[in-house]
Amino acid sequence: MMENAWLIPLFPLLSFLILLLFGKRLKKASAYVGIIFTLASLIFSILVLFERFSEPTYMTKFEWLTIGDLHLTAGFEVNQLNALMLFIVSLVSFLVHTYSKGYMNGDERFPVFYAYLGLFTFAMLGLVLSPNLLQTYIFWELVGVGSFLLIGFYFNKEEAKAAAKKAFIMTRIGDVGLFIGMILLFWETKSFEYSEIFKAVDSGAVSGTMITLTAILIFIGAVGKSGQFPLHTWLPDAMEGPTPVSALIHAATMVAAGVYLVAALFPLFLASKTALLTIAVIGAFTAIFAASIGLVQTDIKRVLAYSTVSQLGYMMLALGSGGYVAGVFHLMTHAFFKALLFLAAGSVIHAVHTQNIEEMGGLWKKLKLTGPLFLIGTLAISGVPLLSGFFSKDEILIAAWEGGHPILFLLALIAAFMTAFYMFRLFFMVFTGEARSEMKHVHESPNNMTFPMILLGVLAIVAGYVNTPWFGSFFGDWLVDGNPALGHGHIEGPIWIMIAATVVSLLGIYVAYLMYFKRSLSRNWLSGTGDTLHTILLNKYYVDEFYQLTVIAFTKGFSYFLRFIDVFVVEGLVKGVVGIVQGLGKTGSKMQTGQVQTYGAVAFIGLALLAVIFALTGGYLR
Amino acid sequence: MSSVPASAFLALALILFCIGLYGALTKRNTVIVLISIELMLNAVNINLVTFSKYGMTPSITGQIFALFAICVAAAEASVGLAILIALYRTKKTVNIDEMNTMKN
Amino acid sequence: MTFSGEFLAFMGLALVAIIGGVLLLNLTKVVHMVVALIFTFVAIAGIYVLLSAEFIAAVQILIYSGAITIIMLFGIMLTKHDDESEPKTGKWRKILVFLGIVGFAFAVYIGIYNFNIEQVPTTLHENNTMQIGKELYSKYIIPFELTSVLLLVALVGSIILAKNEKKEADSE
Amino acid sequence: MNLHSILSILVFSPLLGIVVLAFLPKQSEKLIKWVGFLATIPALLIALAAYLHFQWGKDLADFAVSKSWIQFRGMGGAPEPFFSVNYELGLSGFQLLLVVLTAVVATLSAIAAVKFVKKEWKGYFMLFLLLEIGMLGVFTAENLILFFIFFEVTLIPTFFLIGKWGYFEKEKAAYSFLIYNGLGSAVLLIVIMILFAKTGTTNIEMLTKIIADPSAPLSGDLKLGLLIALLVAFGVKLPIFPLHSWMLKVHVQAPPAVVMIHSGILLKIGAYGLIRFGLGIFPEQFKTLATLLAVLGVINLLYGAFLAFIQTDFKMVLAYSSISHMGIVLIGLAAMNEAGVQGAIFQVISHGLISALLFFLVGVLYERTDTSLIENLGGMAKGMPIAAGFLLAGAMASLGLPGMSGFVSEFMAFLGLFKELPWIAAVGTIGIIMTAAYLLRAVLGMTYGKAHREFTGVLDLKGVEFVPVVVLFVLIVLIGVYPSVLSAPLQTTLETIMLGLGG
Repeated sequence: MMENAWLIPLFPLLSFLILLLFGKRLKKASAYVGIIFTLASLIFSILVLFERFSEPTYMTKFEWLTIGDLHLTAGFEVNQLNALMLFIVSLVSFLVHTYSKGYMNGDERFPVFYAYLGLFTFAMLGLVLSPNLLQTYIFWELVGVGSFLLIGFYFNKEEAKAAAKKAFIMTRIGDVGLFIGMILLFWETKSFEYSEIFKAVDSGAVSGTMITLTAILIFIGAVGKSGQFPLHTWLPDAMEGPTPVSALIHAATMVAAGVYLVAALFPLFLASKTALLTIAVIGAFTAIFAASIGLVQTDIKRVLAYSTVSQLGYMMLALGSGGYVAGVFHLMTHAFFKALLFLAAGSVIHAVHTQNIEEMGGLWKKLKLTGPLFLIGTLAISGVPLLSGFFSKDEILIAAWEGGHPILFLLALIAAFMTAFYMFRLFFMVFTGEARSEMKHVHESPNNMTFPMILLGVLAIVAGYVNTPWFGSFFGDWLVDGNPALGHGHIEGPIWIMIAATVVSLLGIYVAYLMYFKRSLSRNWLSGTGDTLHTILLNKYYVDEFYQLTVIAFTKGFSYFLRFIDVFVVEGLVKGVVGIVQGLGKTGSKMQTGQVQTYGAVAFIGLALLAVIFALTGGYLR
Repeated sequence: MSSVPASAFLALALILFCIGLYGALTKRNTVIVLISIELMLNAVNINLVTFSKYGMTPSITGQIFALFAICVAAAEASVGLAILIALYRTKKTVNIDEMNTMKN
Repeated sequence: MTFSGEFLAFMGLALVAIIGGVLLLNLTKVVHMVVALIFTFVAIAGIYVLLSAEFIAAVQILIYSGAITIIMLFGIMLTKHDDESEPKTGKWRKILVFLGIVGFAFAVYIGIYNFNIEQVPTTLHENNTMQIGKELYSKYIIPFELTSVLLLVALVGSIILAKNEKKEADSE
Repeated sequence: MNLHSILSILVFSPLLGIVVLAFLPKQSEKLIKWVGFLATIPALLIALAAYLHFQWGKDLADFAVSKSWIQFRGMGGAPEPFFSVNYELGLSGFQLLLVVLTAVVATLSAIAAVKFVKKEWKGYFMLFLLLEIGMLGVFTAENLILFFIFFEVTLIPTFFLIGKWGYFEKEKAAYSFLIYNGLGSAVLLIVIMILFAKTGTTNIEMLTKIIADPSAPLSGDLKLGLLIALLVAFGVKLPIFPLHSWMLKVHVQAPPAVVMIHSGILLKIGAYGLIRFGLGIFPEQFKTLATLLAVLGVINLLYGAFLAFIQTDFKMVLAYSSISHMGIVLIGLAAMNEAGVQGAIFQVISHGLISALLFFLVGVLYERTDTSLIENLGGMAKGMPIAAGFLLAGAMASLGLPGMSGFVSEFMAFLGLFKELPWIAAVGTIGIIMTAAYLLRAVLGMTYGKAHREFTGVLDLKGVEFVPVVVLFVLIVLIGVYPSVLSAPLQTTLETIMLGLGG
């Protein structure tokens, strides 16, 4: 089965092509095309995953491009991480395909939507199958395009257009980091292939500074894709896209690609303490930074988006602290519960046609299925014991502590508190209390929307049990099998960390309960401490404004400066030359007196000049 | 054999040619310009005859060419003068400054 | 260089020719200029003799000193010459042309200076006219005939050009 | 058929069309269009056959033809007693690719002309076919003099095509095209003549050998001077900053069918010349100029990108993007290693295809809406989704999206330069970001957003318009997905160049 893993990405590609060419004729049937092909991918992925449990890594390659003596290859590789990612991506993609059939019903560009989804799924699956950096980069960019197209799906909305553009350009900034890092690494190791790179790094053929440099550059790529600080601003804006897209791309798969990349290149990062520390610091900072913004947002999807950024920061923190398993584990559980949250949010939006949580409320009774499912997701992300998020978050905290970063550990703990708080704030505001605006025709979503949510809800509960301190760390052991460098499947940590994590999250829930359910604590408790803080948070620390005033203003200014040069200096030079030539011409025409004698004299003087030069130089250019 | 070297004749021809040229390019009187051109032709003839005697392969051909040149010069002088007179008839002057119909 | 008779003759003739040329440039009256030119032409005929080209020398005197000079004199007489009021050529032009000529002369002189060919004994002076005649009527017969055509054309052309157009217009 | 005469047939096949057109009455519009289009087909078929010939493992040298043409005795000082100019055509892998590109783009441009040219088809197609002869000749000539003649043959028809069939300021554009390029070709002629006088040959292969020989009668300084002159001559064509202003006018004023040819192929003559003559004949001197070239390349790349960022006319955006993309060619060349040079060549071809595609779409848009201002076109995806989709796809290809040809070339060029001059390359990567920024700004500005006007009626691509768009797009994707279609023929060319560079 593994040797046929290359088929997995091809199914969605096929779906993309079919829908692009015949979408107009297929109309509603487009959904079935997409669903069937992704189902095929999912089945194959499951088969591959199960086969990978028992068999070693499979890899194959062929020559893709010849450059003189350099032979660049393409191919695919099925190792533990890849197999796991294949499963996650194809599962979420399949569920989102199913869900969208209901959610996008009635949109006139229904087939196009499915085509784009196919393209994205193809790229994402291709990304996780890549055995070398170049191929990774190729799919990395394609994933970006898929995301770009889907964010801008409602193309006649100005916000969607701006968000799509922003997403593409901001991730591209990160991609350039990856691009440079990749090329530098290539010239150091003479290969793009992961295995060759690790070999070269192990043998010490690459200097320490170079490892650090390339590792950080590659991490910049991950920063862009995974929405880490300071390139995070595109991710919340990306919520302009249809909600299923947010679930697929901006929660479960693409944004996790950054984490995946760091994980895939983990041996490289392990070789550089500085790079690891950078990752850990950025991860931790992003986690708390995004969580704090999430505290005050009022758009349901934006809250989830900031929570995604924050959770991705968690994963980065785990990887940066050397907790390979913790990072990947959280990546998996997060994929499930965040996809669930987004789909549930989508279901809510579908029902009430607004995204502003200030206008919602009291939906628990109206959405009998969505409500509990949303609660499951909220509990999971808050790290309430016995749900998947609890185990993976615990692993991360332990990894941070054991990695020797007490400050980062503390930040992560605070972020956990905030997460619990804002998630339950969201939950209480949406589902409890009284409706804060007129809401007509509120109804539960159709089956094809609830089915994916239920499946994800189940996974959000149970996915954690594959790797727990109590029932064995089967998952972690398998993940690091054959790669001792990646660390242990499970890191033993002091028991108080688990207790602390639990207490913190429960505390967060309790505060949210007081403020938004019982209303015994003033809702303006935060703003009470100072309007300034609230304003700053509401404006996302003014990062966008900062970019607007610095980078974009600079670019524009520089462009206008260059245009000034183009119009006045370059054109001016040309005009000057033209003027000189015209002047010469005028002088020349004045000299045309019409007198043969003058002409003869001038011609003769010219001849004499030539003759003298000839006589003096011998007439041959030396 | 001869005490006068070929280069002496050539130098003489050069000097005459230069005089003719100077006259042709600076004189205002059209007749003098024509005369100067004759002088230049004469200088060329000296060269032809000189090479006929002192050239790499001396032969009578040089002299024959000189004859032809004289012939052409005679024709040129007659036609040139005819043009001059025709012009004079219309412009009433032989001043070369006035002969600038090439300008327009 | 020995002061042989030939050399003296050359020097004398050359001097006359050059002086004639210089006078041509510097005299003010047109007729005087033509007279100076005759000296030059005759001197050149002498040079031809020195170069063992007796026939050419004869032709030179006949055509140049005789025919062409006469034509020129006719030309001068047929046109009006106001020597005094003639505008002088611009000073700069003269200087420039002079410099150009000096440069040109210098360049050519270098060529002449480097010109060095072994002298080969010739038989040009023996029956010079006969040699010319033989060549002219055998090897160069076609150019010779063409020359006659040229002269004819020149003749006809001159007549047509010089003919009074007014009369022609009147007669028609 | 004799293989040796095939190249001549290839180059001069459009002549048949010119002759036929000459006898057609001016009014028979349909017939003229058909003849004009069909006359480009033989060259296309032969070019494709030659490509298949290569792919079947046969030698491209089979096509070489050499006929004695002009001969005269040498002047003093030259080493050879005879100067001879032969009629020599040939194909290497590089040339083969360019010939195929030319044939393809020319045929597609003929289709575009059938659609977009509104007057005097007879004159248009005759000039157009003459231009094609020139382009094919430029890429097959094995002799500098012959090259120069064909080079000039491309100038004159282009001048008239711009000056007669262009937009409002067409005359000005045509003149600045002619003057700039005329000056460039004058410089080129000087270089050719000096080389000819010094070595007695203009055969490119022989020249390369003679100049590589240290006992050649050319001092190092002279060679450097000649190379700089070549850089100027082809820099005008490419164009290299600051010799670019003519090209903006041409791109804006010329009719779209001509710009397809111009941006797709004529600009590539500059790159071709730099690679073939600059890098091929003066490898040693090229090395000394490598850093300068890299800096120029980065300047081109960034200058074009930043200026494209603030343009309001989409044609201007594309014009500046051409400048920017030609910077990548320079960057690749400056790397002077296999990856860089191959990247440069890839960029030449890929940009040829992409800009042809984009300008065709501009032509379509202009025909429907009478504007190419970004602002006026906002939201056109509503009315013409297919055109908008291809426009977006073209922009993606242009900004170097993997899976399309632009990426492969960009990647290789930077791969090469990072090995040699990593700092300059690092500055250059800003260009990658800027490319994305300006292209998205322009294309999204046109396609996305609220529609500023009614796009009513049948506006979208239809009928024969699909042919150029689809063919070009398929080629772009093909190269992007499987670059070996290009890289295989290039390997021998690369080896030769690398041999010249001494490694």
